[in-house]
Amino acid sequence: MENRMRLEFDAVSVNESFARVAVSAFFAQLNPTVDEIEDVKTAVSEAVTNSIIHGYGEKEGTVVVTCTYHDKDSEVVVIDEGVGIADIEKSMEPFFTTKPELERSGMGFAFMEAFMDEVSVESEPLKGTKVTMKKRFGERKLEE
Amino acid sequence: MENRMRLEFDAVSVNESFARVAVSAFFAQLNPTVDEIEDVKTAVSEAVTNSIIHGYGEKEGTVVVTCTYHDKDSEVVVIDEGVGIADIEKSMEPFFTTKPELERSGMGFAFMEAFMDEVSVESEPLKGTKVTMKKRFGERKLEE
Amino acid sequence: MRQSYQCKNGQLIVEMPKEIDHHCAKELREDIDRMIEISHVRVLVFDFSQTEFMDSSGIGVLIGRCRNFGYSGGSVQAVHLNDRVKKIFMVSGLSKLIPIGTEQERAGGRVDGE
Amino acid sequence: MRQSYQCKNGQLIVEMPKEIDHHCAKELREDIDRMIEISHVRVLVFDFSQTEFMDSSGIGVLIGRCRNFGYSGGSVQAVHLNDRVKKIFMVSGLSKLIPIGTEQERAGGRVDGE
Ligand SMILES: Nc1ncnc2c1ncn2[C@@H]1O[C@H](COP(=O)(O)OP(=O)(O)O)[C@@H](O)[C@H]1O
Ligand SMILES: Nc1ncnc2c1ncn2[C@@H]1O[C@H](COP(=O)(O)OP(=O)(O)O)[C@@H](O)[C@H]1O
Repeated sequence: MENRMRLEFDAVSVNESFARVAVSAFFAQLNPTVDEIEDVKTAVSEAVTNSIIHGYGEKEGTVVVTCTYHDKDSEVVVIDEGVGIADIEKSMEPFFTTKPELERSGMGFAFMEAFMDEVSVESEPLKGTKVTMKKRFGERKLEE
Repeated sequence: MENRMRLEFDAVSVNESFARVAVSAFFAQLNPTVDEIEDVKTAVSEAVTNSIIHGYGEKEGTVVVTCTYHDKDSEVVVIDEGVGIADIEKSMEPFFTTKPELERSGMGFAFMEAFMDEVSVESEPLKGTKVTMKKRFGERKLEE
Repeated sequence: MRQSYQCKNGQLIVEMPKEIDHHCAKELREDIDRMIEISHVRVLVFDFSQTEFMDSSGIGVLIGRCRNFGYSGGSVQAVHLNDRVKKIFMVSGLSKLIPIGTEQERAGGRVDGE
Repeated sequence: MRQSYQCKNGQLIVEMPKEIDHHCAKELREDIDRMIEISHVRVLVFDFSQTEFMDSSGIGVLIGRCRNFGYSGGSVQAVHLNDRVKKIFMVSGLSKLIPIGTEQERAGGRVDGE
């Protein structure tokens, strides 16, 4: 089974929870475990929050989230057209943050990596950032 | 307060319930009553189902749902690029359906009109259909 | 999502799904018709105790079953509707076609209203 | 969404929100700091019994409070974590910084672990 959806919304913090719910409602079609769906929610929350805080610096902008699945293989892509990241490798180090004044923990990318199977980041300064995350949901018995 | 989102998904029936959840998660930001949110869910379900069944004839296609609000005024637009409607007025009559063989009740537009404050339909044969629905959520006390 | 059916005293009680929309309509329709065919009942009861959502696709399923079942002289009822499903019954006029079981009948477990 | 606070025996118990993310982080941070300032407590307890979701923004809030509160010689604890929040504590290493109250302490209503 295959399916896809694309979600576009204003880069405002109230939409962080909306994005989580929409993405988890979509992947609910795969009959995931609670833990699997919470993993995806957390990862989506990290990427969307980053676009809002870092990408757009809490100014106006649009965040795009696309979700697709093919059988049990899911993919989530989060895109912004914000400031971009100059040094992707450094930004992905745990505890690295450019906004300590906002009490950011620098754990965002670490969480995405911990909760998804694969995370890749493409970014260009002043162009924006694209985070691609993959997760394979476990095979489960069909509910009766 | 203002906000907007745009949702695009494959025209398959499994996405009907996904669309309902996504739309209601978005408008949950307005702190609506359960009844208000159920009204919107029903109306969205009708319009999305119509795009899938009638617009695309259960064949491939993409449905677009946009939601916006400005304070308590919400708007939902459902768009398909399907077969379109030749006689909009007739199609909006209660019990009118072109798919009686699918046991359609012909109540879809009647439900949209019953549950939303305003419904308008634009359509062109072979181009597609755009349904615009508005609802003003009641003023409620903030939860403590 | 398979439906649950209960057949006793000439009544077929169909437990309706959590969400009744176009997505589940076809399977639901076929399932109910198959059960009616094999169970030779004269009273058909739709039990909505699990149902949280229903749109006009559900109306289509109900009207269709009523029509078929009515032909063969059977009677139809709906029980355990929450407020939302009740509203859908009212707005659609379905409540004129299918009597809604009362609290008393529910409490007593009797749903055929006779 | 306002937080609930309880102050007794030198302990400040902060009831954490249902969802802890960037959206609520600023207000949560300011609220907790204000309460710490006015209540002169030496033990700070984060109560997660209502919390269903927390991401790394929540980690930032907790680390920040620990740091500030630690300076003034106070101790910090977390109680009533569901499995998800516990996982977040483990994965982030937060569990090394903030001791998690045990079942026994929860049952006895004692959360300061002394
Ligand atoms: N979408 C983005 N746009 C621009 N910069 C980003 C984006 N996402 C992450 N970054 C950069 O990477 C750093 C590390 O991100 P992350 O690990 O999520 O931690 P945090 O959000 O706590 O800073 C951020 O501080 C920021 O400099
Ligand atoms: N998106 C659409 N594209 C094409 N035709 C449509 C669309 N929506 C509605 N229609 C037409 O309008 C008729 C009435 O729609 P509706 O009131 O929803 O009832 P039903 O879906 O039960 O047929 C449909 O049978 C169809 O012919």
